[in-house]
Amino acid sequence: MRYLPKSDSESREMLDACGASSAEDLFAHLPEEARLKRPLDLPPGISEYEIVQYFRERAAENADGYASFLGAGVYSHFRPVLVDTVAERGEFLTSYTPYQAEIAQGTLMAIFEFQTMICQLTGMEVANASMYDGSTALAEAAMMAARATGKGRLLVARSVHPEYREVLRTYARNQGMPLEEFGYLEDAGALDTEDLERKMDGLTGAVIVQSPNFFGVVDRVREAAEIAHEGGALLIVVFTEAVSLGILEPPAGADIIAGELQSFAISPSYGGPFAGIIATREKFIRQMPGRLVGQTVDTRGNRAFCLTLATREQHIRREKATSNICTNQALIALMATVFMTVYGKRGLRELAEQNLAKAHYLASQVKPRFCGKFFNEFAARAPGKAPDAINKGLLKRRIIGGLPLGRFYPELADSMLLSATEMSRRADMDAVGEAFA
Amino acid sequence: MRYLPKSDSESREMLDACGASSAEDLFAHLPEEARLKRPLDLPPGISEYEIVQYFRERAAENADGYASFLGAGVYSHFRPVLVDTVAERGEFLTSYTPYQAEIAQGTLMAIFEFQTMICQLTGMEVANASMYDGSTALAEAAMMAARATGKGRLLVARSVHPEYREVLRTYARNQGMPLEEFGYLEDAGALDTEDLERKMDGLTGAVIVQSPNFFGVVDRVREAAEIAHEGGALLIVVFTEAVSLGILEPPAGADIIAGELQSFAISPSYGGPFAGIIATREKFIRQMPGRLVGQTVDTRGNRAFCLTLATREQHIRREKATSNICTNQALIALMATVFMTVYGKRGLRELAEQNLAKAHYLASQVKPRFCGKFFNEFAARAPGKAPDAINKGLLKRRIIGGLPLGRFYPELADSMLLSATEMSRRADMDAVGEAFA
Amino acid sequence: MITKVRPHLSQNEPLLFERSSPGKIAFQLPELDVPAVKAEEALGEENVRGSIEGFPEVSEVEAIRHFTRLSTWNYAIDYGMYPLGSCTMKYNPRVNEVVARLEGLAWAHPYQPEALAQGSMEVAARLEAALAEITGMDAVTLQPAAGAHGELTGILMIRALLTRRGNPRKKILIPDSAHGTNPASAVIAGYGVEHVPSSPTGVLDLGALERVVDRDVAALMVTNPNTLGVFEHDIMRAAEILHSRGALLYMDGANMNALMGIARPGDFGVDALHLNLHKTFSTPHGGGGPGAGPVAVKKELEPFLPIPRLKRLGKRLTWDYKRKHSIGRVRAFYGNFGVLVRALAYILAHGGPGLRKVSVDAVLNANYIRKQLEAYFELPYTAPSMHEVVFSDERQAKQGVRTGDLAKRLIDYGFHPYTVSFPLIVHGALMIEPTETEGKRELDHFIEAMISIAREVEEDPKTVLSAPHGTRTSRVDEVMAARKPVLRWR
Amino acid sequence: MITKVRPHLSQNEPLLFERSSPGKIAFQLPELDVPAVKAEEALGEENVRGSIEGFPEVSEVEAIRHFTRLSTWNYAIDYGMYPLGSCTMKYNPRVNEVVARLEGLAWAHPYQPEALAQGSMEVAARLEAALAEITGMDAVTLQPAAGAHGELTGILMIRALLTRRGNPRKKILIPDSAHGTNPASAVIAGYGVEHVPSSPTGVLDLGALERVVDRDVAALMVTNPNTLGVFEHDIMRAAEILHSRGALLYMDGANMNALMGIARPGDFGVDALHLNLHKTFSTPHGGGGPGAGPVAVKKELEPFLPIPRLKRLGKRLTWDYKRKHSIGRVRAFYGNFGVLVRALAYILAHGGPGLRKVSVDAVLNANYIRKQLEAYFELPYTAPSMHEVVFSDERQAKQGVRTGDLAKRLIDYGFHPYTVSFPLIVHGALMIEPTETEGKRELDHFIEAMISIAREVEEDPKTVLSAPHGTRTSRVDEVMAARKPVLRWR
Ligand SMILES: Cc1ncc(COP(=O)(O)O)c(C=O)c1O
Ligand SMILES: Cc1ncc(COP(=O)(O)O)c(C=O)c1O
Repeated sequence: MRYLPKSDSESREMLDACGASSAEDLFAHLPEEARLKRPLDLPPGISEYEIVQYFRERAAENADGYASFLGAGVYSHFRPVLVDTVAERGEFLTSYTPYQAEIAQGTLMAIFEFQTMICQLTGMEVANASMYDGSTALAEAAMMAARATGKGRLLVARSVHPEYREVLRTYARNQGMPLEEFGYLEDAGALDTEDLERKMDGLTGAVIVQSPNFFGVVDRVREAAEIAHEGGALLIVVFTEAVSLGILEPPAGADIIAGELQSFAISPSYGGPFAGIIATREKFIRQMPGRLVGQTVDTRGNRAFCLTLATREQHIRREKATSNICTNQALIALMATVFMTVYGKRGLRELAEQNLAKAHYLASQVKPRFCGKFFNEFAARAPGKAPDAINKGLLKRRIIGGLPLGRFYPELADSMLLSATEMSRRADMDAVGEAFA
Repeated sequence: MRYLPKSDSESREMLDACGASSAEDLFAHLPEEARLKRPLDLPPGISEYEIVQYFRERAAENADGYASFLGAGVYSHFRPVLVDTVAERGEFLTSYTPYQAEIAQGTLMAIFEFQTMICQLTGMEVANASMYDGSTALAEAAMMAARATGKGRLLVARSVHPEYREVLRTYARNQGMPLEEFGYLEDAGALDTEDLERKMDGLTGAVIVQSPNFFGVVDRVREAAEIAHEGGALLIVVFTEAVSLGILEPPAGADIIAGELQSFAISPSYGGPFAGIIATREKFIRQMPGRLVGQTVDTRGNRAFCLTLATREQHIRREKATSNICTNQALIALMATVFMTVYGKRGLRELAEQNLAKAHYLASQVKPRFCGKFFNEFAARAPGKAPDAINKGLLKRRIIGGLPLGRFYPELADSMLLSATEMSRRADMDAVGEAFA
Repeated sequence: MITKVRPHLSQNEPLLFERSSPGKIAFQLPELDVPAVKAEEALGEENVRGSIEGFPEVSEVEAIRHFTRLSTWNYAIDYGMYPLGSCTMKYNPRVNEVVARLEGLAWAHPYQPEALAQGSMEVAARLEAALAEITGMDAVTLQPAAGAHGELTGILMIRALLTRRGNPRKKILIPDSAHGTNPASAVIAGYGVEHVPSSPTGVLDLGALERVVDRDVAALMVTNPNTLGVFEHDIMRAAEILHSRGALLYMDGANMNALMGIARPGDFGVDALHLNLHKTFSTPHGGGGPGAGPVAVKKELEPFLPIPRLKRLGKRLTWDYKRKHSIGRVRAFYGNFGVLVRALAYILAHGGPGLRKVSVDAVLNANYIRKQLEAYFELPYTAPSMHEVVFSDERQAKQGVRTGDLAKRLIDYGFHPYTVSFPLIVHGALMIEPTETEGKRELDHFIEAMISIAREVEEDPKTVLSAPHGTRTSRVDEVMAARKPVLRWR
Repeated sequence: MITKVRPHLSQNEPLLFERSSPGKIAFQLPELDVPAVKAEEALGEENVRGSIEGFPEVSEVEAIRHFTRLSTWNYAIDYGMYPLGSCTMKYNPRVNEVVARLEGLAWAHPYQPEALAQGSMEVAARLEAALAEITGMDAVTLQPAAGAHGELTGILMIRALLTRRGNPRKKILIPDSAHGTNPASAVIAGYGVEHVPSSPTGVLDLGALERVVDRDVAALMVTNPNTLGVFEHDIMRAAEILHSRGALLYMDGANMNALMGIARPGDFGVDALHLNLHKTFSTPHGGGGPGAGPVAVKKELEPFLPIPRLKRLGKRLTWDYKRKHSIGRVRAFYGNFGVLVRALAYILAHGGPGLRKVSVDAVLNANYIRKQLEAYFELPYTAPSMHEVVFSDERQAKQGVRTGDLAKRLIDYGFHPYTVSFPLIVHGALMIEPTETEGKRELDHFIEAMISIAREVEEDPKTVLSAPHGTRTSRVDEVMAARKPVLRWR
C-alpha cells in the first residue's frame, strides 16, 4: 500500500525485534470471541486516479455550473486564491493543536491574529480560537450565559436561523434549560420586542437574537439589549453572514456574540466544515468555551504565543470544563484569517457594499416580503406563484432560486429567501425578476 | 494595485529620500523623444475572479473532456498529485537558479537526484540539469557532437520527430552544419540502415536516430551505432516517450542521448513547458551544454551540492560557451523527479507494461501500418478511409483520433499515428476500432 | 548526538497589524454591474459602521510572505514523525485535498434541491456504509463535527433510549484513564459522572464494575484499546454486566486505528461509539481541526439518531426529517462534509485489506518502540500494547527531569514530542503513538533520540531541563500567559 | 544587528537512493482493462530491459517528506526580498498558477484540431498583441523558450533579412557590459562577436560605434536600460548610425521592467528584441526555469519570424506554416505555453496603468536603495539609475572583503544576495535589483543589513569573510566540486 512506508524486509526485522514470528502474534492476546474472523467487506484499495474519477463522477451528479441565490446561513463569495495557497502548506495542514508552543508558533500567531480581527470586527473584547460552526457556537453561548447568570431560561427569537434553534433545543433540553421563542413583526420581519418583553422574566439567563436575522433583516439589537439587561439576562447576538460586519455597526449591547465565518472564503461544501466563533466581554472570559491563544515571552525574552487559560477546558477540568470541545476548526479559522488579511480594512467594506448593491438590485426586480432594512438577503413572494414553481422555472435556466420558507415558517409558505452577493450576475438576477413577474 | 506593497505615504517618503518631488522626476533624464507620450493601449487591470473567469472561458473553447489518442511527442499520462504538491511549494516555485548554494540546497539536491535518475534510466554516465525541450536538446546534442568530433555533417533519420528535425535544421543551417536525411523501411517503419550506410561519410560528425521512433517503432539503434562509429561519427539517440525507458533496454551504443521528459507528469499544456535532457558519457562532459550540479562539502565537512563545471557556460565563457542556454526548465525537471520518485523502480515498469498492453489492444482493433515492434504508439490505416474522415467521425463521439501523417510524410497520407497510454479506456479504443472498420 | 536536524535561518515576521500601512491593499473586486447603493439609505444611518479600527492593510505579496514565514515556524507531519499518543498523527494523503476541492462538491449548497445534490449524498451514504462495516454497527450518523461532539451525540441517544424505556438514569461511568472530553460530554448530555478506577493492570476492573453498575447508571464510556494502548480484555463481560442491568456500553473510538479488520466494536458488545475521522481516517488536523466525529450505533439506538437521516428511496437519496424519536439536531446542516469526502477517499485508497494492514502496522510500530525503549524508560503497565505505548518518567524524575522536559528535549532532536501527562493514571506519562505511516528509519531515529535523552538525563540533566535549545522560540512562559492574559493585539 | 532572521531547526534528509528499500512503493495503477502483453513478445527479448538499477523505492509519505524537507533548505521570494540584479525576482501571483492548471488549457494537446484549440490560440493571440503594444513593435513570436533562445531567434531573423538583402554580414557588436548569453547566442546564429567598450559613463560610446560599424556588422545587441541599470541615452542616435550603414539594432529586453508605459523600444529605434516573461511578467523562476522569451520585431523582420505564425481568419485563429522566408522553427510546437498563460494573467491583472506603475515603483525602489547606500559603497557609474543599481566592492576590498563575501554575509541577515560580479565592466560588482514588489519595510531592512555589513567589514572582516554562519550549510567548496566532479549518486 502506497501510504505505508515499510518494506517487507523491514517489517520482518521489526517483528524479529519484537520477538514476534508474524504480525498475527501481535494480536494473539485479544480475546478470540472479539476477533473479526473474516476480511472486511470492503472492495480492495484503488489508485489515486480512480479516486479522483470516483469523486468527479459524484461531483457531476451535483449541480455543477448553476447560478444560485441560496443563502440562509451559507453564502457564495469569491475565494481569494491565497486562502488555499496558505491552507495547503503542509506546515499548517498537517500539524496538530499547538500544545507544544515552541514548534507551533506559526499556528499560534495566526490564531492570535484571528482572535484580534474577530474582536475588531465584532467590537468585543475577547474572541476564542473557533467553535465547530455557528449553530454549536450558539448552543455553547447559551450554556455560557447560563453559567454567567446562574439562570437557565432562554428566550430565542424565531428569526434566528431555524437549524441553529434546533441545535440549541437539543442542547437546552438535555441541560434542563427551558427555552421559549418570541416572534417577529409581520410587516418588518424584525424582532417583535413587545412579544419579547411579554415573555421576559427573572429566570431568563439569555435573550438570543440574530442580525441580520434569518430573513436578512438588520434587526433591533439595541432594543433587545435593553429588554434583556433590564430583566437581568445577557444578550446573545448571532450572525451567519460575516461579510455584513464590513458595513454594519457591530451589535451594540451584546454580551456574547456567536457567529459563523463561512462567508470568509469557506466554500459551501454541502454545509461544512465551517467555523463558529464566540466573542464576548473580558469579564466573561472564564466562562468562555474553546481554545484561547495568549501572548507571552520565551526564556530569551522574545515575544511568543501559547494556548492559555486551559483551566476552562476539558483536558484539565474534565467534567467541570466550560465545554467538551477539543478538536475545533483551526484550519478554517486560518483560512478566514487569510481572507480578512486579503480584503483588509478597505476591501471588506467594498465587498459589503457590493453585496448591498447586488441584493438591492435583486430586490428591485422582485417583491420583498418584509419592509425591514436588509443587507444581502431578503424574503420575497410573487402573488399567485408558489416558490417551488418559481424555482422550477429557474432551474431550467440553470439557476437555483431561493429557499422556500414554508419549510421552516408555515406562515411564510408563499415566500422564499433570496440572497445576492458580489458573485451574483445582473443577467441572472434579471432572470429571477422575470420568474417572479 | 494589489501586487504592489507601497502605500502612498510610503512612496512619498521614499521619493523625498531620493530628493524627487514626484515619480516623474525619476524619468526626467530620459530623452524626451524616446518617451511614450500616451498611456498604453491596454484595458485597466482586472480582479482575480475576472482573470479566472477569462481563462475558464478560454479553456471551454478548447477540447475539454475529450478522450484522445494523440501522441507524436506529447503523451497523456496520469499525473500523481504529489507532483503539484511539491512544485507549488513557494520554496521551489519562487526561487532562482541556485547560484547561492548555501540557501539553495533543496533545489540543488533535487537536481542531483534528477541527474542520477536520468543516468539510471538512460544507462549514461552523466546527465545535465535540463534543456528547454526535446527538440532543442537534439539541436544542442548535434552541436555538441560537432565540437567533440570536429565534424559538422549530420545524418538524420526521417523517423526522427519532424518538428525536432525542423528545429535541428534551423540551428544547423546557421551553424554551417550540412544536414542530410536517411530513410525508413517501408514495411517495418524502422531505420533503413542501408540508406544510412550509403550516405555515411568521413565528414559526418553525428548520426541521429530516435527510438521508439516517430512511428512508435522500437528502432535498430545497435545497427545505427555500428555504422556511425565505423564512420567516426557519434550516435545521437532521441526519445520523446520517456515512459518507454521503463521497459526498453536503454539505447546501447549511443554517445549522446537527447530526450523529452514530458511524459513524466508534465501536462500537455499545448506544447510546453516541457523539459529536455542531454545524457552522455563522461568523456564528453566538457562539451555538455546546460547546467550541472555536483556534490561537494561545506566548510564544516557536511555534504553539499553546487552548480559546477560552469566554465562551459555562457556567463563565464560568453562566446566560447558550449551553449547559450541560461534559464532552463528546472521546475519541470523537479516535477519529473517527483514523478520518478512516486513510480520508482517497480512503478515505472508497471506503467510501461500498461502502456504496452493498451497500445497493443488498440492495435488489435485497427490495422498497423508497419510491422516493426512498437511501445505505446503506432501508425495505422484503414483501407479506403482517409485519416481525416475517421477523425471526424470520432470527434462526434468526443474522441480525438490520431495524428494524420500526411502532414509530415506525404507518402503516409493514408495513415495516422495513434498513441494509447494507461489513461486510454477500452471503450474508447473499441470506438476507434469501429471507426476504422 | 543530534543527527536528524541542523540549525538554519528562519525569517522573523511581525503581527499583521504591525505590518499594516494605510491604503495598502491585497484585493480587487470586479466592477459593480448594478447601481451602487448608499449604505446609509439602505441600512439606516445608525446601522452603518465606521472603518474597522486596526484591521489589516497589506498587499498580496506581504500577505503571502506573512503566512509563509509563519508556517515555517511550525512542525508538521510533512516534516517528520509526530508521535502524539491518542492523536493518531498519520500521513495525510494529498489526493484527498484535491477531491475535497472539486467544484461540484466544494460548491454544493446544503439547501440545493436534493435532485441536484445526489453526488454529495452518495458520498455520505457510502461513507456511512463503510464505517458501519468497519465498526460492525448497524447505523451511522455523520453529523457530529469532532470526537467530543460525537460523544455528546452518542450519550444523548443513550439518554433518549433510556428515557423511552422509562428512566434516563443519572450517571455515566468513566474509567479514570479516559480522555477529558468523555466526562465533559457526559455532563453536557445532562448526566453526572462517576469515575471508575482501572485495575492494577490498567484495564476495566470487572469486580468494581459489578459493584457500581446500578439503576442510576446509564452507560459506561470506555475507550478500547484504552488510553494505555491496551485492549480491554474483558470488554464483552463488561457489556454483559451493563446490559443485564439495563445500562449501555459507549465506546470512545479514538483508538480504532488499532482495530480495523482485526476486531469490531459491534462484535464485542458496544452499543454506540464515535470515530475520529481526523485520527483513524487521516483527515488533516490543520493545527487543531476541523475533524469529524461520526457515531455508529446498534439497531436499538437507530431511532434516536440526529435528524436528518439519509434514506434511500429507490435509486434516489433523500434526507429524512420526520423521525419522531430523534434526539434532534446536534449541528446545522449535515456535518463537516468536506472532511467526510477526505475520509471516504482514504477508505477507498486502502480498501478492506489495506485498512487491516494499517492496523497491523500501527500495532507493530508501537510494539517495536516499546521493545527498544523499555530498558530506558519505566513501563508502568506491562499488558501487551496495541497501537501506542505509555511509559512513565519515574526513572528520570529521580534526576529532577519530568516528562514535559523530556518532551521539550525531543524537539531539539527533530521530533514533535509524544503526548505529555496523559492518561492521568500514569504519573508523568510519555504516551507514544507512532501510527503506521512511520517507516523503520524514522522510528529508529526516534528510538535513538529517546535513548540519547535518557543518557543526557543521567549525565547532563540541565541541558534537558532547559530544552528546547535549537528552536527559534525557546521555552515559552505559559504561566505568565495565563496570569496576565493578552488575548489580542492592541 | 541581525533582526530579520533567527536560527531554527531544519530537518536533515538523505538522498532518495539512500532512503530506498526494496519493495516500498508510492504508486498504484488502476487495473488493466485489456489483456496484459508479454513484453518479450511484443518488444523482442533483446529490447526489454532488466530492472532499473538504483532507481528509488520509497512510499508516498517518504516522498512528500523528502521534497518538503528539501524545500525548506531554499530561500525564495515567498520568504523575502531577492534582489538579484538583472533577474527581476518579483512576486509571483498565485492566481497565475491556478489558471495555468485549468484542465482545458493544461490538457490541450498541441496537435488537437484547431477548432478545438481556439481557447489556447486566443490566449496566445492576446498575449502577442499586448506585448506588441508594450514594446511598440509590429509583430511577436512566442516560440522561444527563454531569453537566450529569444536572442538566438532574433539574431537569426536579422541574419535572414540581411541574407535576403544580399549579405548576412559577419559579426554582431556587443557592449562589454552585456550579459553572457548575448555573445553566446550570436555565435550560435553563426556570427562572430565584437565587443564594444562602454563609455566612461557606462553607456554606448557613439564615437566608438561610428568607428566600428562597417559592412561586416550585422547588428548591435544592446541592453536597455543596460546592465548598470542606466538608460542608453543615445540609443536613437545609435540606431541611426546602424541603420544608415545597413545594420540593425537588437535589444536585450531583460530590463523591460524599467520601461513599461514609460518608453517603448519600437519608438526608440529598436528593430527586434526579446522579453523575459519570467522576469518582467512575473512567471515564477522555479529554481531556474521554465521561462519564455518572446521576440518582438518591426514590420521589416516580420516575414522571417519562426513558423508557425498565428493568423486570424475571420473569427477563427489558425497556425500558418506556409511562410517562405521564415527562419524555420526554433522549438517544437508553439513555445512554453503554460508560461504564456501566466504572463497574460499578469498583464490582465495590471492593465495598462498598472504596468506603468510597476515600472515607476521598480525605479523608485532602486533609487531609494542607491540613495541610502551610496555613502557606504562605491558607485562606479553615477548616471541616473533606472530599475537597478550597481555598486562595487572597491572600499571593502581594501579590507580584503570582496563582493562575493558581502553577498554571503547578506544571507546571515536573512536576504538572498544581490547579483555578484556582473556586469563585467564593474570590478567586484554588487548588482542590486529590488523590483517593485518590495515594500518600504523590507527595503529598509535590506539597507540596514548592507550598512551593518559595511561596518562589519571595518570592524570585524573575518566574520564577513567566513559567512554565512547561520545557514544549515556553510560556505560550499565550489573548487572541489569542479576539480573532482561528482555529478550523480552511485
Ligand atoms: C481518546 C480520545 N477521546 C476523545 C478525543 C476527543 O476527540 P476530538 O478532539 O475530535 O473532539 C480524543 C482526541 O483528542 C481522544 O484522544
Ligand atoms: C540581461 C540579460 N540578458 C539575457 C538573459 C538571459 O535570459 P534567459 O535566462 O531567459 O535565457 C538574462 C537573464 O539571465 C539577463 O539578465
